[in-house]
Amino acid sequence: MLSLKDVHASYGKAEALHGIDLAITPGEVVCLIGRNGVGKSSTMRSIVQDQISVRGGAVEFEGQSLVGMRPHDVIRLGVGYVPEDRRVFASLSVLENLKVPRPVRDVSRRTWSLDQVFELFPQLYDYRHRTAGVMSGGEQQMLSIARSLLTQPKLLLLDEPHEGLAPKVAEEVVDAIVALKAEGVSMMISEQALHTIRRCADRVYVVDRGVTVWNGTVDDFYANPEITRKYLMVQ
Amino acid sequence: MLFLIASGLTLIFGVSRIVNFAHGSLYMLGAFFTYALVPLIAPGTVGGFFASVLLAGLGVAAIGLIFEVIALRRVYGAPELMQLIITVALVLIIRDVVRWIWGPNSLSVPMPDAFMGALLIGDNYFPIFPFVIFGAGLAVMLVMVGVIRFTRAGILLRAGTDDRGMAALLGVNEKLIFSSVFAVGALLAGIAGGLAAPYGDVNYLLDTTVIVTAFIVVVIGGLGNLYGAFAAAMLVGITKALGILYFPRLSMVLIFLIMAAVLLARSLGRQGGPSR
Amino acid sequence: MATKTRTGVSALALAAVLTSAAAAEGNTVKIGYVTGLSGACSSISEDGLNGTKLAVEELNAKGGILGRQIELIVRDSQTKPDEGGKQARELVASEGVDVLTGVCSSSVLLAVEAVAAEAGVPHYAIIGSTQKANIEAFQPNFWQIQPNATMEAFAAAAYVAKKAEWKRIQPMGYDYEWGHTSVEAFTEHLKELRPDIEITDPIFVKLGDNNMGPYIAPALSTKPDAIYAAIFGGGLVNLIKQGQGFGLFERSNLVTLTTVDALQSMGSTMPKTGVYGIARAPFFALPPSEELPGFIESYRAAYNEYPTDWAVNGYDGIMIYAAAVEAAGSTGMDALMPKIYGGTFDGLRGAGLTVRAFDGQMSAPAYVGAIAFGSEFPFPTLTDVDIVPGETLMWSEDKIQALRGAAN
Amino acid sequence: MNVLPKMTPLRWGIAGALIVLLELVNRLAGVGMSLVLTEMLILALFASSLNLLMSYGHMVSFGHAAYFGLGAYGFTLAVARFDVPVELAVFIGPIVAGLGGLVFGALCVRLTEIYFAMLTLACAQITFTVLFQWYDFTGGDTGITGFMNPRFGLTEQNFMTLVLVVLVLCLFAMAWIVKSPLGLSIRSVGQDRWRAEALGLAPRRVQLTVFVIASVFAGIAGTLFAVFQGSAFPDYAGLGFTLDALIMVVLGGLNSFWGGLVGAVILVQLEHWVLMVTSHWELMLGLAVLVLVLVLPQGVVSVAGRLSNMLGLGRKK
Amino acid sequence: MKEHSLLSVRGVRKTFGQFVALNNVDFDLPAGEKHALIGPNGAGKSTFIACIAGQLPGVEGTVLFKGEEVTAAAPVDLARRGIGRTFQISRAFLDMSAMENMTSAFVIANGAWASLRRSVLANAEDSARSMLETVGLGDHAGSRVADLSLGDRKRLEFGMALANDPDLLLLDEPTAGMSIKERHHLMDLVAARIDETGKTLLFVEHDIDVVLKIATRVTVMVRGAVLAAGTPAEIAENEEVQAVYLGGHH
Repeated sequence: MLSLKDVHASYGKAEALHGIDLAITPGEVVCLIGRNGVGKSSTMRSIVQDQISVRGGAVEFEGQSLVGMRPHDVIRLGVGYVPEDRRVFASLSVLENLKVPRPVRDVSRRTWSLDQVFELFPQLYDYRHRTAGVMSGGEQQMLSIARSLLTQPKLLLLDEPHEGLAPKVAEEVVDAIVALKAEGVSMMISEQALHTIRRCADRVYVVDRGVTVWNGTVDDFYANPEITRKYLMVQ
Repeated sequence: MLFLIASGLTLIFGVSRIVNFAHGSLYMLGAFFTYALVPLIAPGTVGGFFASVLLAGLGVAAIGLIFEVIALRRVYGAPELMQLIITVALVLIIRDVVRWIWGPNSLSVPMPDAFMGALLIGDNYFPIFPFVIFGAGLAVMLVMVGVIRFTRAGILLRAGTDDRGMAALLGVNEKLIFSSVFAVGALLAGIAGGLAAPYGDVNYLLDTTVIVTAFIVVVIGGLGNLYGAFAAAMLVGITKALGILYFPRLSMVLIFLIMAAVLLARSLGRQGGPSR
Repeated sequence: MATKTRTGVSALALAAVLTSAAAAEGNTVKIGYVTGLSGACSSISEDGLNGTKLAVEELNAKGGILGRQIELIVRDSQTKPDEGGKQARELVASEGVDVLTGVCSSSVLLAVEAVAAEAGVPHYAIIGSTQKANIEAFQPNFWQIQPNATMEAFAAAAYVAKKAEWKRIQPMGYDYEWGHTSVEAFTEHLKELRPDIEITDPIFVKLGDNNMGPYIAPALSTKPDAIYAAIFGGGLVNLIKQGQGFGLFERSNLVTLTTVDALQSMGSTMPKTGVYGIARAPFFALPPSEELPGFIESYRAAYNEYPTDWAVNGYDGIMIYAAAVEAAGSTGMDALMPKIYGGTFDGLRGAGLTVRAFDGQMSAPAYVGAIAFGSEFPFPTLTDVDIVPGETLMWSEDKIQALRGAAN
Repeated sequence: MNVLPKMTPLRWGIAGALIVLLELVNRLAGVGMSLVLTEMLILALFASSLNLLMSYGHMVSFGHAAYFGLGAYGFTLAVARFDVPVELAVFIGPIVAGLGGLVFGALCVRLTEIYFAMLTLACAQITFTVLFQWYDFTGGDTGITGFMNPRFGLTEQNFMTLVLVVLVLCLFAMAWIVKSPLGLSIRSVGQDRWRAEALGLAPRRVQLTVFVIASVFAGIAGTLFAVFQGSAFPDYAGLGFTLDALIMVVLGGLNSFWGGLVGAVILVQLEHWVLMVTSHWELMLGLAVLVLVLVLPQGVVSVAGRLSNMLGLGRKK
Repeated sequence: MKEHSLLSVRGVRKTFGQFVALNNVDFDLPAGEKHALIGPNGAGKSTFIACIAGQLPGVEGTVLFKGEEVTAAAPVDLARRGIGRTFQISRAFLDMSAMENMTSAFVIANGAWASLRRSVLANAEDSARSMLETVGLGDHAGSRVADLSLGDRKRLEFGMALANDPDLLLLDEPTAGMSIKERHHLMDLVAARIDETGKTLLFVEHDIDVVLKIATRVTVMVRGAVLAAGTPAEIAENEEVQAVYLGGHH
């Protein structure tokens, strides 16, 4: 479905990715893990062509190269993206935020309607007339995910979905992710927190300093604690 | 009236960060188009007048759109100064072409007969036409606010003002937003020019007068802030009227001083370092 | 100009050097015409130029001046003084023009006059009429064939003074030099003529302000019997149009400058009563003469419109210049100026006009009357026109000298 | 790019040859051309002063004409109203412009980017309005004329030579400033004010300094212009002059020492020749600007740079 | 110990709207330390640095430097008092050469920013040249910064921060975006300079290897507060710290 081969990417002159390899098959949930600053967000951005430029390697989605595309065209191909800082439209209401993505047209995909999204995130329905900017971080995160679902993605990229959230709220976000997985949504999630991975991931990629250094199933990951020690712990 | 012009300018700035020097020229084009259309569409009637103004506005919007696609679109990545110079070039082009077509004379657009007179309240005369302009301006503004508040186009526009990049990451074509915003800005300028045309004279130098005032309003209201523009338009209008009464020689200086003061006052609240 | 010809490489000048001193003045009489074809002055400038062209054609058809053909060299000042000064300087330096004229706006006029005076080239005004050109900036290369701001204001004051029923007057003017001069002169003269009339504080209108409402309302609040407005062009159109909304013409009267172009552009939107106009040279009210009908006819044939005041003055300007040159037998300033200041001239605007040597002002008449709609023309005209002789409108030499002393 | 190009002997030669060429044209092509050249050189100085502000200080002003106008009026008023001898008054013009720059600059540097530009616009409009309306002192819209012999009474050619000398001296002074420690500070703040701040440099003070310097040079240009015209008008401080200078800098090439100069040469010559062909000068100028900006967004100087690189005359990086 | 602190922070609090970025942070930094700040994204490390560096308005609490209150001081003032810093994103002057960058730092450090004299420039250039050598950029003196690699830029900035011989050096993620080799190269250089001059270093760093290698002391921040502080070894053993890094929540 999505594959990255030896991707090198940079912001201006500063290279942030030095060789990322990964692949996702339909229906799969993949976690990218690694300490902060190792290139997880940059990997996501190099897929949606946001702010970063891919200088080498291949980024393909359903056989089509994404390199050099305009972001909105990538999104329209079916890649949903929830950026790490959420970026809700602060002056718009919740409902208005949800109306920014284009209305459903393509009937060939699994589509989401507004009602379905509200079913998934009931609080959003309760707050639908609130201004997004004054909502809590968790609510904003829900909104940001809901908004991306309405771009009717075949694959959803979630960048650190519960960064900076209170534990209880973060748990709710994870619940939502699990629910999405149950709906059969393919996802790529960047993570720092191990316990999320256990709840929803199928496979794991470990990123360190701009390079994918390990990949395997969740079970393999937990079977190899030295990976955790080497790439994630403070040691 | 001032608000209509300023709102178009502020919209364009809000979304595309372009300081559009040609906005006054678009206003002027609206006035000239109206001049050309009024005799053709049911002359003298109220309906004919408004129809002419609307058509003129649409014509200006079309020209704005063409300009955006041909020229401005190519320089969105370039320094702001490039965009600015390009709009200055447009000012020169429009002014010369208008003079070419309509000549240098002051032209006069007839008012619809129904709006000619005045209301007599007690001893005071209140001319009808300014109320008509105000009413029509208000109507256009209400429609605008309606569109901006309640339609998807309006939502996209506001989303674009908030965070252009994110809108693109939700599958919205940025260029389409830019083009439509520029067209809408031009439409507003054109309608404003058309509505005001019968009240004063129409000549090819309207552009400069209008643009400076529009800048003042937009700056006082806060660049990119629609409601601010409305409040500022009122403030400037009232200041001008009062200034004429009490400090006839200083009214313009007064307005620029307000502008300077607003800018400086705002800067006090906006200090700080780099974001990271 | 002979002393200043430095055209260098042009064949013309070469020929001149090779032949005689008499021919050094060139084969043509060159008229340098600097006018605001673009910018605020453009409509007036075009009319003035049309009149001038007509006169040049007529003279050339008759053999020119002193047997030399006239060459009209037109430059656009863009109604900017620096640009006007530059164009004038180039005309003098590269073209070696014999005379400069055509300027519309006051500031450009002064800039051009500065150049002309320095270069020793005669210069006359046909449109721009600032007091300064007669007073502090006056140089003996200059004359002005149209009534200046003071004279028009005096004419207006004289007219107002005759309206015995008017007791209170509100003056109004453009907020720049000309407007202020006009309002002051009007007030001063009216006070002399009718000490009983109350003249309220003047109101000044910002140049280029389209919205007259904020000025009209306070002007009417003093309940004047008439408003004197030193306002022209687009501003006047605005004043009259917007004034109707305030009931200006039911509640009061308006005395203002109404040149033919203003009457034309107002057309049917001009109120039927209550407007009194001062004109500089309205073709329909000019004294009957041999040339007048022919002029109007050929003007209409050439430009498909009636000649405006500016056109008449453009035409008269050239004719007066031609007459003076013929009398002097030379285009040189030393020979010409005594004939200008000493001669009497006949023009479309009347016979026996003279130019005063100490301020270069021609005793041009002013025309004042009430606006009326007739069937003869497709636009309103003036009726019962008083032709006020220029002599009665001009400040005395003493007064001019006193003003000069004060200015310096 | 931003660095002042190093003056190799070859470049000195080219510069010298250009100056000689200008002087030759001045002497041989007739008085009309001398006048065009004089105007061109004065505007080149004015545009260069704006360029100093924009290319090195990275401050975009919408009101630079204010200081041109203040220079012209400072000189003119000193002569006409206070009977200051002309020789002394020529220094008063730039000083007045510098003081104006100090007062307005102190306000403007509190803001950045577009807000800075808008405030400079407001300041310039205030200047213009005051010049336009204060009849008793400034002569209002009809300005001040006839107070002296234009060009100090010099012939057109000699005056052009004088302006050329002043321009060259001013360019030397500007180059000196750019290369000095002060120039380094100016460029530092222009590039990144926070970085400069962290190094211990107060950005506003530097910005104010460059603002005043640019004002003084604009004032010198304004003074020369007043001498050239023998008059001063409020237009000198108007939006038109500002926009002309902006167009010149952008056309010539932002971020280049020669941008303003080249832009002035192009604009003035373009106007001179276009007006001989058509009266639609504004249309032609608008189209020319449009095309140039779209085709050469780096300005004309960049082409010259590329050409000279191709020809092996290139600067060393 | 507190009496000897070069930098002493008490109850610093900073909010952005409703978001509390720093919540009553107390912090002491004795002279001579090489102190690392670590923590997950959004922990407030950069905000903390910015607060000390005087770049944020509306900071509550007090910051003492050399015993003097500098809470509301402007960055310029801090620089003159002896705080040097680099930024997370490279903020060298891109359109100027490395030499010019370094020279400007010395011109400013010498208080000669407004000088017009060539001799002042020449002096600064001499100092700049030797500093460029020190940070290993001697060969790149004439290169535009925009053409330098990230690692070279960071070394340049480090050198620039040293120009006025600061007592405290603040480095905000000095190695972000660099390759492993470059990181160690840079931080070895930094550590060597600090040891040589006896000055004090406070730095934010993600690369744990680097932190463990360089730092003499480490503070861990989480959600705007200090979670733990200690020697690198202590921190590596601290279970709470591990939990933060691995589980995110506790």
